[in-house]
Amino acid sequence: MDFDELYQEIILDHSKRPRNSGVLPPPATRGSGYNPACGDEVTVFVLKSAEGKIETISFQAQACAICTASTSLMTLQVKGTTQEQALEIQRHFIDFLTKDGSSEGLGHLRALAGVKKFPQRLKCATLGWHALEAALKGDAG
Amino acid sequence: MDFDELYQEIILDHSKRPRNSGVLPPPATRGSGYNPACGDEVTVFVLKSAEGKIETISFQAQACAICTASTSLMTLQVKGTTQEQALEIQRHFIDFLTKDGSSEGLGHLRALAGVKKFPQRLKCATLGWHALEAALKGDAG
Amino acid sequence: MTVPSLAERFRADFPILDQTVNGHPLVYLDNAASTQRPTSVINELSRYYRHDHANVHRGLHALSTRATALYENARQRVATFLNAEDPESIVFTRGTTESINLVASSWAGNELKPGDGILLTQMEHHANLIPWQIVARRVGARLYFLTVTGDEGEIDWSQLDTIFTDNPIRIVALTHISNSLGRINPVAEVCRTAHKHGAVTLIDAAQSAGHMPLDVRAIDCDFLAFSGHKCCGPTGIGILYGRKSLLEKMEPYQTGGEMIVSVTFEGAEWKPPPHRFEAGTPHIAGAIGLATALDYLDQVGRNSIQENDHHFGNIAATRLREIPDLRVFGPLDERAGIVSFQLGKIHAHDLVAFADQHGVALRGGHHCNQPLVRKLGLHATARASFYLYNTESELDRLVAVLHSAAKYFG
Amino acid sequence: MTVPSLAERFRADFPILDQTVNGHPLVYLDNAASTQRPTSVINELSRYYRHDHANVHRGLHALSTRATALYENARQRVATFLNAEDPESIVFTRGTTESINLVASSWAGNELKPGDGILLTQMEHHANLIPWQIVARRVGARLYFLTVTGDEGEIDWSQLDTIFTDNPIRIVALTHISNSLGRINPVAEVCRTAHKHGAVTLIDAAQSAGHMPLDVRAIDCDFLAFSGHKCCGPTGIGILYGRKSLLEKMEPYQTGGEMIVSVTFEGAEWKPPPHRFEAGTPHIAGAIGLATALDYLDQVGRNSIQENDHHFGNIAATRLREIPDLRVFGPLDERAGIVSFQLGKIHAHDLVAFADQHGVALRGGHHCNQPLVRKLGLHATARASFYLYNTESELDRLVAVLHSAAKYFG
Ligand SMILES: Cc1ncc(COP(=O)(O)O)c(C=O)c1O
Ligand SMILES: Cc1ncc(COP(=O)(O)O)c(C=O)c1O
Repeated sequence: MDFDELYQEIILDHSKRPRNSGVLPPPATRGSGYNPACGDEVTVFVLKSAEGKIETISFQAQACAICTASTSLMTLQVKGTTQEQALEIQRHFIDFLTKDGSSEGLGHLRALAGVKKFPQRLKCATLGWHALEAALKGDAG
Repeated sequence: MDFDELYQEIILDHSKRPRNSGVLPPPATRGSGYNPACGDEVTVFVLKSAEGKIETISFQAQACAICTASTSLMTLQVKGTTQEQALEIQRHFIDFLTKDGSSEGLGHLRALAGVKKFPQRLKCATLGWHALEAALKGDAG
Repeated sequence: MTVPSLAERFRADFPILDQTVNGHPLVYLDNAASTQRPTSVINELSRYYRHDHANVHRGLHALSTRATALYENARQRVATFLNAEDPESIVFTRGTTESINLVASSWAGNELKPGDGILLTQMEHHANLIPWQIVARRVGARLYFLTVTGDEGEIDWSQLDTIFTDNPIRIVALTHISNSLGRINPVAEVCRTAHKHGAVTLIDAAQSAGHMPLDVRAIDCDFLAFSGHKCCGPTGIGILYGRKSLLEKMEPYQTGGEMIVSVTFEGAEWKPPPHRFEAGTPHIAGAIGLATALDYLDQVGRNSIQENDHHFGNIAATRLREIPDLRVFGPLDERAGIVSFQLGKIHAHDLVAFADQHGVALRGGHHCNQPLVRKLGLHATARASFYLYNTESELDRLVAVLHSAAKYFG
Repeated sequence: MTVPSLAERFRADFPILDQTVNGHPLVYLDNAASTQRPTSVINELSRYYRHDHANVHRGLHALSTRATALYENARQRVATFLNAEDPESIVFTRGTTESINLVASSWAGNELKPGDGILLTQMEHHANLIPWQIVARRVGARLYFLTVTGDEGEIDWSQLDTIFTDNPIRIVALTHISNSLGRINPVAEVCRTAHKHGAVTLIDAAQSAGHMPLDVRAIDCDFLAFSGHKCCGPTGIGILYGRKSLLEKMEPYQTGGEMIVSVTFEGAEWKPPPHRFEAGTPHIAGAIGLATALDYLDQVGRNSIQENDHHFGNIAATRLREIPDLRVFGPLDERAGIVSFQLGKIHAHDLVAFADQHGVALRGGHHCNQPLVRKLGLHATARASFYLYNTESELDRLVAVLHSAAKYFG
């Protein structure tokens, strides 16, 4: 059933118990994503190490299961990478969902493959990733 | 054929050779009617006698056959009447066309009966009559 | 409780309902967003295009005369539907949104002075909020809001008179039925109070026009707006009713063909209402289809539809409240057939997607009531809305699907 | 001269043409006012309402997802039809009139300063004249007109560059094909000159969109407007194409649901184009029906339609000129399928009524070109306009009816 493909165990799990949930104070930078269709909102907080790697990352979401799980999985995937690497993963993940790109190297993020059959949920699956980009490029706050 | 009922001989005659065509200078009063749907325009000029009767009446029209003929016939019908009488004829004529009112006393104006079957021409048939009312109530000019 | 089911008699008139979605018979409970159309409306659109279409007003040939008569008869039909005195008080628009924009622009934009007040409620749809924000900013007017309190969405109407006494309110614009709370507002009383204080009134009847008898003379409002697509009619057509004495003083909204008496290269002179407000070729088929929809509603009986709505609204709210952890919004009784709710911690998106998977069409989101939903401490709610063709067994399926969802996401 | 007749192959697609009017087979020559619709469009409207209707955008259930996909695919279809780079440059409106009002209000209303110039031609439809008069008065801008001379309605394009040099023209808005003269304007050249002087361009494509290939990149215009009902589509739907960089800087036109990112009781933040300009529930069925109409036009072939138009326009003008005392307006050749004329002293009303009596549908009046018709020294003209389904024998019947009319009223 398509639906269970969308809401896989791991998605339900991450939506109920999001990893890296919470707020980071400055000097962490923050970035937000907003979906006007439903009022969903995600804020991502990033703290980089001296070498420019993502040392700590967290997020807060008022969002659906797909969005919450995608953001939660995202934090696990990009932690410890550089800004360039993180944005490369973002691009790779979005290509995977929208252009039938390869899932190689996406790890647990593959669980979001079901979104391909529910294009109206694409915004949900990528909202946190846009917030990540904003946080990486953003101001402390 | 309905159409020949609309364009009766007398209508065609009055449209080609309108009676009382022309302009009256002040102190004659004038009134105009305008049909935005087609750009038609009629101006009626009225000069009253000392006793308040319509002594002289004339009109100018840029208008279709129905409108021109109706106005031409109107000038013949109201000449020599008082303002009250003329407006009574106007009401009577409009009732005849719109409410199936009696044609008694309308004389040649009966020839416009065909308009009842062509409601889209009602404005044409009554334009000159509205100009008459404006002229009776109007200023010299 | 034993209302004779309208669905039994009328459901078959709606061909779209006879389909399966994701392997289940469709249960369409998104009627507050848009209703479906009976066969008579669909067929009338086809008939019109197959037999009578031409441009209206300027034409003297047979098709144009027919199209014009159908279009103007539709206007008369709407006037009768609203018990308006005069077809000239009926303006065809695209929908409720355009109707309200028209009034905000052509009435408020010219009439309001700096410091004047516009009174709204906190439960207005964005269509009856943002146009007022815009015009208020433009002319320096101020927005006032009637406060909506609690999950039941109550408004304390007893303060109304005082608000008018204490503030320079020039217009009050409010919804007849709230599209998120299912609450029915006392619009006739509001109009009475407003008029006592010399204020103008606008009723957003988007959710009431297809659902109950509407009488603009009994309500005594100055403006009233609704959308065809929410009352069995075509998309792209809506109504603005306006008191003639007000319409006559208003400037045009859009300009172009069909709304002018005379034009030179330098300027133009306007036609009287309603044509003054209908620039360009109108949605002729939409107006004609709307008239057919109104015929249909009167054939079903607007009193019956209202009873049916109350019945479904009340039992749905009652049965949903019995589901553990389910929070229902809106009044406890006397409600319209609209029920918004929040089930545990399940996000409305997930709930709606789950319901859809079982053939049940719900809406989830802020329902264009973002400030109100925020006030409830939420980002989104789910909403079920009923119409004359819904059945008790469809309500059973809604309840069942909510129980399953609680388990699935729980 | 021996163009293969499109009517032979496609006339049967238009059910409305198969009827008698006043005892004669209908000859529909009022296509410039509104064309007729092929069966495919009529059927698609029914199909949509019978299977896929729901409100768009906010919905996550199956019907809403389907309706949204159809609606947004229609936008893409229009983009392809116009060779626009991006569906986001396509805004759905009610028609040409609303599209031009939108630009006059949201672009000109914010961009123009006192003293700025708006350049039009003297052959513009009221829809492309009055909105500019209104905005010019509001912001203190000034209207300039390209002069139209003679019965042929010529414009001296060689003065164009000088007009731009000598005057602070900020926008030029002109019709692609004149709806009264049948003249085709060199819009690409006008845009090139305008852009050289930093001016913005708007093309009124109401009479060209259904009649010839249209390429907004080749024309290089900033805005282009057309109406669905004039190109085989439903009523109540139209298009505004806008260069994305311009649309992005423009304020909304109407406000309400579907066009905001976020709303509080105090204010709102807009979505990007095109949704910023589509407040409220759109004419969903209209957009979908329009896409079907564009499919149909491409199936017939827009080049073929253009050839067919030229053919009928040219031979009709030639044959009408042979009628004694008949004055034809518009160019001698290279004309669209639109022929306006004056027969002796017969008023257009009488002539159109007479033709209708013989089953021939013409239009009579000022065709929403009142200043131009006045300039010709007339109050009204009669107009015959051809489309892909008209036949040579219908042209014969037009000629015959004009001869009879000359006798009847002579
Ligand atoms: C050249 C031209 N521009 C604009 C319009 C207005 O189009 P609509 O009435 O569909 O808005 C028309 C049609 O009447 C036209 O011929
Ligand atoms: C109460 C209310 N007002 C206004 C609207 C806007 O109607 P439309 O989108 O048809 O313009 C709606 C529908 O969404 C509504 O429910």
